[in-house]
Amino acid sequence: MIEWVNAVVQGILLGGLYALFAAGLSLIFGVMRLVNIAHGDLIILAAYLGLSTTVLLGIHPFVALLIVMPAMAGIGYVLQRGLLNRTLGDDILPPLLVTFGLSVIVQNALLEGYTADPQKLNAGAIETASVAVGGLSLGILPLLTFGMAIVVIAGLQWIFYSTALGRGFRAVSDNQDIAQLMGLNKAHVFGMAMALALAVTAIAGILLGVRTSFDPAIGGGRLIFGFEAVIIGGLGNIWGTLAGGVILGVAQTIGAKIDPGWQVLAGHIAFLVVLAVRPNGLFPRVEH
Amino acid sequence: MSALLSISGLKKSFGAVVVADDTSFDVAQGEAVGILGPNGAGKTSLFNLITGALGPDAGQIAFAGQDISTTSAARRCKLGIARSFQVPQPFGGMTVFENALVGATQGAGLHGHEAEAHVLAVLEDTGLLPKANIRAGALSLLDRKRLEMARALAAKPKLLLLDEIAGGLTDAECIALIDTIKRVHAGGTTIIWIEHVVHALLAVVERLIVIDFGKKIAEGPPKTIMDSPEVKEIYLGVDPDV
Amino acid sequence: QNPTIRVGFVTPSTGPLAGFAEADDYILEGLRAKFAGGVTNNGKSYNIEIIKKDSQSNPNRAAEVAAELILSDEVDIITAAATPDTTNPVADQAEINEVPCVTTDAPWQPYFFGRGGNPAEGFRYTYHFFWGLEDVIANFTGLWNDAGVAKKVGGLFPNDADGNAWGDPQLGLPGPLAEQGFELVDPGRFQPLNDDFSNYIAAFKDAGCEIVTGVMIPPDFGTFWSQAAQQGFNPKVATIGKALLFPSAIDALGDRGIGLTTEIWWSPNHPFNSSLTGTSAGELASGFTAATGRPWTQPIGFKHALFEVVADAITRSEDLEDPDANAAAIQATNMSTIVGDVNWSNGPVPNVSKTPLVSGQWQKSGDGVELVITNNKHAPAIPVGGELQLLG
Amino acid sequence: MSTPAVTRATRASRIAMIIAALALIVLALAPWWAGRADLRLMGEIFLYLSLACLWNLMAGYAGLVSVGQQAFVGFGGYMLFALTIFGGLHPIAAILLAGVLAAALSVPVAALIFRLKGAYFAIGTWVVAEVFRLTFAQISALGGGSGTSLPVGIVRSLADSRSGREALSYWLALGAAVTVITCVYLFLRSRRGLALTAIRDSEVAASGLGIDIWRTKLEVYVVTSAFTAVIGGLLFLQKLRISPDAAFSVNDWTAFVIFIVVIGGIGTLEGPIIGTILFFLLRETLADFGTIYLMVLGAVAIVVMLKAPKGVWGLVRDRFDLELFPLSYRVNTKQKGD
Amino acid sequence: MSEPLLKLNGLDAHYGDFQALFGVDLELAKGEVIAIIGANGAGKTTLMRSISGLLRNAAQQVQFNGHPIGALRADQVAYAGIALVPEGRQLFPSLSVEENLRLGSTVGRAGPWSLDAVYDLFPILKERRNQPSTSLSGGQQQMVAIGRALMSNPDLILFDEISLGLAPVIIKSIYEALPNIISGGMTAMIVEQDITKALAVSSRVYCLQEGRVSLTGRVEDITRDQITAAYFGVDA
Ligand SMILES: Nc1ncnc2c1ncn2[C@@H]1O[C@H](COP(=O)(O)OP(=O)(O)OP(=O)(O)O)[C@@H](O)[C@H]1O
Ligand SMILES: Nc1ncnc2c1ncn2[C@@H]1O[C@H](COP(=O)(O)OP(=O)(O)OP(=O)(O)O)[C@@H](O)[C@H]1O
Ligand SMILES: [Mg+2]
Ligand SMILES: [Mg+2]
Repeated sequence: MIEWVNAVVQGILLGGLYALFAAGLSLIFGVMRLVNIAHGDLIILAAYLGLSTTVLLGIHPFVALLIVMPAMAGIGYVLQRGLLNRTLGDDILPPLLVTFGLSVIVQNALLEGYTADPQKLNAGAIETASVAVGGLSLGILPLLTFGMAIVVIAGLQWIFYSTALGRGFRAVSDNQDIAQLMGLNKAHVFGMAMALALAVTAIAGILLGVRTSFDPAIGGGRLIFGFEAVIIGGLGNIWGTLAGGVILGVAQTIGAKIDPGWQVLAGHIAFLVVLAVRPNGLFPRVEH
Repeated sequence: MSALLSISGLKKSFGAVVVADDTSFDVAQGEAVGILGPNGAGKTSLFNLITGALGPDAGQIAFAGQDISTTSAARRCKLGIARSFQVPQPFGGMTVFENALVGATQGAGLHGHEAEAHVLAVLEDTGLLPKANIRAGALSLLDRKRLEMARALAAKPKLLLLDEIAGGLTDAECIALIDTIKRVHAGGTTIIWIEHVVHALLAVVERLIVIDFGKKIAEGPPKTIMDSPEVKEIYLGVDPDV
Repeated sequence: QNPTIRVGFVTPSTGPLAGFAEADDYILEGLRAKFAGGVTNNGKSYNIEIIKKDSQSNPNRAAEVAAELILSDEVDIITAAATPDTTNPVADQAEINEVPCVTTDAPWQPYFFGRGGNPAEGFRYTYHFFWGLEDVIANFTGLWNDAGVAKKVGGLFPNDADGNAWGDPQLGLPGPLAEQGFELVDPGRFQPLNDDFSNYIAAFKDAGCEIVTGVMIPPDFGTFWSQAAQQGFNPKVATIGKALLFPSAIDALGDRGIGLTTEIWWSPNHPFNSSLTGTSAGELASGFTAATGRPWTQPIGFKHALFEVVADAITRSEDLEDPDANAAAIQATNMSTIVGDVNWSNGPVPNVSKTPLVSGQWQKSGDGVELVITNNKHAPAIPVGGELQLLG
Repeated sequence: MSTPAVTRATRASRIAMIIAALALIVLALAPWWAGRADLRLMGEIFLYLSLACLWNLMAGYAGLVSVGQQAFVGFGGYMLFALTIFGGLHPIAAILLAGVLAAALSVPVAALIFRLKGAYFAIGTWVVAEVFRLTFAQISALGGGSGTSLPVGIVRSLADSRSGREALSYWLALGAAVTVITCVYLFLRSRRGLALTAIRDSEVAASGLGIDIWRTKLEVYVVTSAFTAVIGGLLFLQKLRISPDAAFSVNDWTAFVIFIVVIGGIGTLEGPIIGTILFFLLRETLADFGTIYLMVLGAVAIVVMLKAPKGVWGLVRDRFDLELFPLSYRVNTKQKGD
Repeated sequence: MSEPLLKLNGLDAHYGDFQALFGVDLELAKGEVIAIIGANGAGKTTLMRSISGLLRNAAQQVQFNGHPIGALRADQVAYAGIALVPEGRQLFPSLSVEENLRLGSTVGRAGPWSLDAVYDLFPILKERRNQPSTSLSGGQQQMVAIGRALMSNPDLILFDEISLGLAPVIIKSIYEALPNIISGGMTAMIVEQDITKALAVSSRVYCLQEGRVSLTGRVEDITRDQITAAYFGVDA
């Protein structure tokens, strides 16, 4: 019994990480319907930026966030205005192909710059610390990750629903033309959305890098989990994305409990089952 | 004589917007019926319900004695219902000829030369033959509307639904259009026509139905309807005495 | 002008396996210098041209470039190294296209049985030298016996070529471990790049394992190792194949990399010399460090040995124009290389020649870490460098 | 007045057909004039060309933007291995049977993923392909995650001599490409093809004109899946070794194929042909540069998408109003000299 | 007459291959209200979209306050002082009533219109301020759309079919509010199918037919028959 509880709890915590992978995707998917194939590689890019900062400045990875987050946000803004804005439209192919190209470029540039050696961010004792809760031993780091996911999602929720910027996001995603009429420059609004998304990516990247080793090639595997969490949760619903991440995480740990070979498979199957029952995800934003 | 199209208790709403409010009426084989109503009254939605582009919330639609309320749009076309779209929906990447050929081969189920000959005849009839090789995406609005009708006719319908095809025509063009529709009608095709260009409508139809907020508010011979003060007020939006 | 013998070389220069190819350029440079004067065969001098192609760590691509080497570069001999994912596709192409092939850096069982090899027949053109799972097992159990801890072993085997071979009930670890009185807890095969090992950890804790073993890629081990600590699982010995080969991987683990144990196929302390250059293992390793500023890694020796074998076969072939003669020359190899003896006449199965294997531990040395040989029972010629220390 | 005539072929298309026929004869004779390497490369090109044409049919005509076609490439590959090793079938029979099985399998898959639209559909197909990959990774008889090789005996059953095998393998690839292009062409020329093109341009109008959209797309999906599996079988007959990662590689079997179709010109028959040629030109000149090659590929994808969203053939067609495959109809009304 | 506030010089507009406007010339003086009429598809909406920047043109084709604005983006045009009440209301469904209104003040121009002023004009909106905008009736939505445009304190306000799809009684109330809005010296351009209503509030009229101006003049100088002719191209 306790093993199953353990599996579920660990799954929930794992879901926090997936929700972090997905939060940025969810934001840009929700605001501009952009399917960003490069998202996984951008997470890894953030991890490498974290690595360089920690190595160069000798600071703790969490402190490095103060540098990596603005850096990623800047990259996001430039990327969106310089490149991705030109691919937006009804056709999903241009963004798909352009972000695929971007993904290949980021991945190989990282390979050139950092080689394929696995790297890890060293966060010190926190990595292995744990607390005992009712017979379960829970890692501080996964708890922190989950807490971070909640904070990030609550933060995005706040920005989205209680600030002028968020009003701009929602307006532009509802109707680009009319939002333009209100004086919102959609290119800038999209740039801000991508900046915010990549700032979140920075958090995801650093936490990933602390949790496990990374190399330039592992982005793709993270991407699909992110997409699944977004879609399970429902397009444009940020709390739904957290729920999606948790469902994915729990499905994986339960699957692994039955047979480790089914871990990832169980996550995918949970995704397909959700879609078979609710093609728009569990909590889709109410459509007009 | 039994009705070709029989609608009873049809209901449909989008949230708070009611587009069909317990609508019932019959259209007899060979009849030509006009539909009037203010913008947003639910006229186009009614066509969408009849053709199957929309599913009703309640009520029945029967065609040629068969209940088609849940039949797919494609099937309904094959049974003999074809329409023109108010906002033209040309197959933009195809030529005018190919657009109409879709109607002939898919809707009417014609093959090979038979289909081509039928399409040429329809294009001739609707005055589009000179533009047969032009990409539909490059047509002007008027030609797009003509194409809407041509495509519907190419499907050899028993019931033809026309949605605002006369708007913006010059006098001569309008007369030609009326001519064409009369010919189609004389050929035995049943017609329901939504039109704001009332004089064109009156030249063809034998009966008028007026709807507002999804409700049928008047039905009868054109003359009676047009003279009714209620219709003048609601539809023409002018005081009856102007 | 001397005629040229072309040697193809498929290696994962990029991708997750790129660590294995780190020393390629250094080794090839040395060899090209050596081969500059030509190699003599039947009294005639030949140039050797080595054509390197990148497999991108992708078995598909490995097969593709192997085919390219064979068909468009028309190589006379093809070579490949680094895990069954690289060696097997290349060997398969060679076998079917009838080109002699020498490979290394992959345990022989996944190489031989993974390619559907039949011990009664063997292969006609493809040859492999490395150690096998029986060596890993003997070394690992040797280590564990030295450690004197409870004989309960948690097994971490991924669902990849190596993991399936190591975990195979007949050919892999389970049988021999049972015979030697170890109880193996093996929850099953995980997909590589796993995010969560909670279930393994729970199972190992439940069974009271004091040893963990397996064969994993570094990211997976990193994830497992932190989660184990978080979830209160602290084995006394952790002996893992593949993940702990490279100093960079250990560096990435920080302090928790100290004390981990692994198999050692080659080290600067191996008492062997190159048949080509006469360099000793130590000289080769320090040469690499001097040239690149990076610490030595195990594949260096094997990469060098690969070309020792090829060069040796070229000198002995009866007719360098004839693939069958070249294959026969490889088959007849009997030489000492920088990784030990290579001789295909006394392998466990046809086409396989075994090299010695020892095991050891990553220990602190100054402010870095160093891989120290602690158990040499199965290759006593290789000196031990220290004693096994228990974890934590 | 004489009745106008309806024709489909144009001068350009007739010339193109003659050139194509001649080229085909030359290509069919390749085993006698080309080297082994060229033969193999051309074989691979033909197989990629086939994949590109099939993906183009789905995405460019039926609007089904799938990033999961590797599911069927891998399935076809695995069926080749399973049916020859365990079923004792001749490889060619196994590949054909793989196509049939893929068609059967694609129906329930379609029932699931056709519920999704646009980007959801794309990601759904990707997940399905991952499910295929992970499922095949669980089948230990086929080597699980490590994969398996095609026994030499089975390869030899194709032909006794090496050159015989190479020629056969080449002809199979050429035959596959010719079959796929011909089938796609004939399909698009048929009433069904007209229906499919109509769906691409306007689904509402298409269904109003009697086209069953769901069924038409399903047909395309099933047929494409079957062909894709056959191509997958042929690809792995060349590679001789299969593993889940190789068989279900999203990069190799879908991303590159999308790249080919989009740079060539999606929604045209000519596009995939041009795209395949460009892709292989790039690959053959740059592949030895490893990371640089891939970065260039990424950059080309981005630049083409931004500068010529309709691809290279789109540029050519807009400029010269060319059509090499006569799909469209021309009405010739100029009977009298006006 | 002083320099017109808005001047169109041979404005052309295209949707891809399709040309929707052909050389439209138009002038609008400060404080003036004009009506644009025409049949379905005549190009009225297109004209509004061109002025407001949703369709980009050559810079000189649209002049505002003497500046060429034809090539500006819609958000830049909004900052310059032009607001559009779009056809079919087009509120932002994810925003509440008040958020929709607030969005209107993004450009931050100074002037008489504020949230309170709009609530004074349409008191019902104050009651519904926190509701999702889609839950309002069509007429109330139209009020939000008008309020949203006013919030930017524009120099020129464009109304596209404000009575479209509204019940007569609601149309009546909107038209009752209209003089309050434009009496403050605001310049306005009204597109309206209902000719009577349009003419009642404007001083001059332009009639479009198939993308061309087919009739223009002062309201009092134009006869019904002229309008019908210009509308349909028929000599009635
Ligand atoms: N798919 C839909 N979703 C939500 N609302 C809709 C939808 N289709 C139509 N409506 C609404 O239903 C109402 C009736 O629309 P419909 O198109 O039937 O009007 P109509 O009578 O044809 O008007 P017009 O004369 O302007 O063409 C309108 O308010 C419209 O906004
Ligand atoms: N996005 C578009 N793409 C292509 N053509 C368009 C587009 N929008 C409008 N059109 C065409 O431009 C022409 C003018 O349209 P516009 O909407 O300006 O007319 P309107 O006078 O506002 O008509 P209505 O009274 O129906 O609102 C029409 O022929 C229409 O079909
Ligand atoms: Mg309508
Ligand atoms: Mg309009």
